[in-house]
Amino acid sequence: MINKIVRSIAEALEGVRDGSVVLIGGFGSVGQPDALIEGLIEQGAKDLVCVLNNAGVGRVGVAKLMELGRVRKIVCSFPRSSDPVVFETLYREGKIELELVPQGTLAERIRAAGAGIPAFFTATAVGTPLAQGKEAREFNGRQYVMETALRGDVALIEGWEADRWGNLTYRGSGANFNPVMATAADLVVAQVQHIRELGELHPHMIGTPGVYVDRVVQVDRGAPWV
Amino acid sequence: MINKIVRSIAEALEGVRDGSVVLIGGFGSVGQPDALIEGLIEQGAKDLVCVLNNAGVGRVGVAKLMELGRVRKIVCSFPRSSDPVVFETLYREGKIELELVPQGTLAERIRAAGAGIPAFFTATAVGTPLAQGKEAREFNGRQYVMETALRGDVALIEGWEADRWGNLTYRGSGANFNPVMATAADLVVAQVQHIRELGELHPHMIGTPGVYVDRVVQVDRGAPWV
Amino acid sequence: MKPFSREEMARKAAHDIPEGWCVNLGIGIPTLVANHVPPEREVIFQSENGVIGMGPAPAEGEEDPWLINAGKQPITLVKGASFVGHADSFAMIRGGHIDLCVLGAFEVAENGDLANWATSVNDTAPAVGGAMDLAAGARRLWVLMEHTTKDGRPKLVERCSYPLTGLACVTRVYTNLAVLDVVPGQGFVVREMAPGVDFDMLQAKSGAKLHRPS
Amino acid sequence: MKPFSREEMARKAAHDIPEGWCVNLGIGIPTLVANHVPPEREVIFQSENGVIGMGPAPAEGEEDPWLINAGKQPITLVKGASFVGHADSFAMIRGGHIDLCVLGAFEVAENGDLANWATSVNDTAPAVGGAMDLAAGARRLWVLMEHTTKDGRPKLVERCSYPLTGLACVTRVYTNLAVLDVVPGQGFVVREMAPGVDFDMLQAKSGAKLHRPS
Repeated sequence: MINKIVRSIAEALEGVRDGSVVLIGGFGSVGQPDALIEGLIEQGAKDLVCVLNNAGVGRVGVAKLMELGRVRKIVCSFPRSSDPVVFETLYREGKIELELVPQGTLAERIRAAGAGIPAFFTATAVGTPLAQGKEAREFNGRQYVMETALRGDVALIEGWEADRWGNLTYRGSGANFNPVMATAADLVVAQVQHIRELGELHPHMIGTPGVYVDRVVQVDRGAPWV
Repeated sequence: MINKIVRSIAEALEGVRDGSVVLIGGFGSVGQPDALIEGLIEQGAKDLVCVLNNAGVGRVGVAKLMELGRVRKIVCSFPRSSDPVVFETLYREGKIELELVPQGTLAERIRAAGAGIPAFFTATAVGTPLAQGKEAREFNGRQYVMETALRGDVALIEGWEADRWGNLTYRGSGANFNPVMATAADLVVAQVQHIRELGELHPHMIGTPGVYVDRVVQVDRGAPWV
Repeated sequence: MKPFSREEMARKAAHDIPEGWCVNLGIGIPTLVANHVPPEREVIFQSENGVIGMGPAPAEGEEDPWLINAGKQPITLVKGASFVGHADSFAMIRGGHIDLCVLGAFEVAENGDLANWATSVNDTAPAVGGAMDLAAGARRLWVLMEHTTKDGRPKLVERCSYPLTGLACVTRVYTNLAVLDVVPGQGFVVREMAPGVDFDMLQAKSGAKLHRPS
Repeated sequence: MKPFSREEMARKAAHDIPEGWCVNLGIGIPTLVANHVPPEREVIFQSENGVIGMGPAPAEGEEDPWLINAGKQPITLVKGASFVGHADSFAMIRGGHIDLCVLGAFEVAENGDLANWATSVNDTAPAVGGAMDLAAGARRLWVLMEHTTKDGRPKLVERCSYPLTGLACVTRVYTNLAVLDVVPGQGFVVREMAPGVDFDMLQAKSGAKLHRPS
């Protein structure tokens, strides 16, 4: 019997190694796998590369992971927030690397990694500092830059419901980076708010087929929690 | 008030010009926009390039369109069927061009067109006759070929339900090429079996947002019809 | 001189959006545009985080914690709304399926170049979000901004001095002093001026040549 | 000599699939594999047209016209099944998320090259379907085929003479005479032979050097 449901956050994060590239889902607080991020803080892996849209708020979650000196590099589109103090301080002091990627290019680079595409061309960032050093090429009279696949060793994501096959549904705007990140890492770990029996999730409501998911952990409180 | 629902097949196909590249959804008979294909036969456009997975069965639908001499070229992955007599005859006589594309490359080239990606690299077809003449390139020690976006002037697709915004749901395995083709043509026309009030379709059940759809026509009998 | 207020700028832009367009509004002033679309006119508001069909802000206390926009503010849905993930949302944006994007800006050049993400290349922690994707992908890009900086320097310029967001992408600018089109091969063409503003005054506050409508 | 029947070949392959794998079965003989997976072992069958979690064929008269597999035959779903469109289905295939693909073949070379889509470059109306995507994308590729052609020519070869489907992709071959692994740097390694078949007989019917397991 396939059963991807594990009983604890610690079990869900077993084997995450130092130096891992960690994809972290969510946009704002919605769909952000808070319990798994807290678990990663506990777990102890360091020298991490974190790939996510923002660079942490206040001194919790990813910001705390950074403050503890466990993050070598952030790959993100928007390292600002209502309270980006930890990242800004580390960045100013040269203690953290930043790879700034346009949000759509970030999503597409991750999709490419999940879809077996090593590189693709996009018009985004052409003529801007973010295209510097990248291969440029013209197609049908328009300029494009080449972007490469961005893959993780680990993906930490949040879903709304899961079954034992690892099938996931999403709620509201909670999909965001989660389904694409689920396709692009060697170890995909999902926190969800509800576990359902196999067959209870409508085939057309499943946003991430279990094929992509390695471990599922149910948490009593996600953020936001309903 | 946005209202993409038109009253007849003729109205749905108004303006389709000679020489158009026509994307046609469906896989087997499932999700195949039969009524729109019949309508295209009536409508009269010729010198067409048809992009679809198969090349027609028997002497109906796309096979009939070909038999009438209205199709200049077929772009497909599998020009065989239980009864491919029309295509085989025309092909043997040199009266129709064939661009054979691996099924996944076909889907991905159409997706690329819809996502603003002029070209991408894939490992599919490397070392085979279908990679001949294509730009090859190595990434991380593996060989890939470059494939380019494949866009339509028109897309004919089938959904299960629609609302007046053009939002579509799909049923069973009826999605197949339909949602991706909906993103990659100047004029996207959908036949559906059921029209629903705006707000009746669950936001997470909508497989193609109406943003992609130009015209919707309800047909009493699709194929297969339930 | 009676400059347009932010609400008036937003109202003018809203008025110019025809029914049926799919529109992405940047964070800040552009967000106001949604409030001014006439209620009988259906416009579909898209948000980068995968919401298609945003409605007005929820009443206080009625926020759904699972529903936010790209600015991370709580939102509502309208009938007909749907959701996609980030990959599909930006495929929609980059593939040319957004009729209009409205953004703020630091500078707009007469060839339509946009600078709106970094005020210097040495910015501490530069942040770009989805601006470059929208600039490259939206069918039209309108800018809502003050006509000059707080210290009076023009924001309409011959050539942007700040790092670019996108090339030749801006098609119209709504400022507190005027509405201008960016016409390829010509530059800024004045469509409307605020009460008490005349062409010479507007030109004096602009860093690029302005044109009268032909 | 008592060659394996098609059902026996399918049963052997099915027996070798561990629980939890996501498996794509090609049309033809490979389809039989699904019938032989022990009922207590959960294997997820994926079909190129976007079905993840296919069950057994429906009883006659109970076909759902909206549910077919890549071979266009009616299917059922198992609990836990889900649907995607073609773009996502092939992203799954090409991105390495299918644990195993089982295909038929015209020829398999000792380096794992596969030829299974066209018997000559001048084929009338060549058809490839999803075979090249599966060959390039699946984590493992097993072939089920007769050991020789109808007129006795070997289908295990040093180098394929027919147009290739994919390079160095086949990892195991089930024929009516034997089960062989394709080992990188070595070639065909015999794992099992049908009753009454011996190594020399098998070698005589093969176009490439066979190896005994070490």
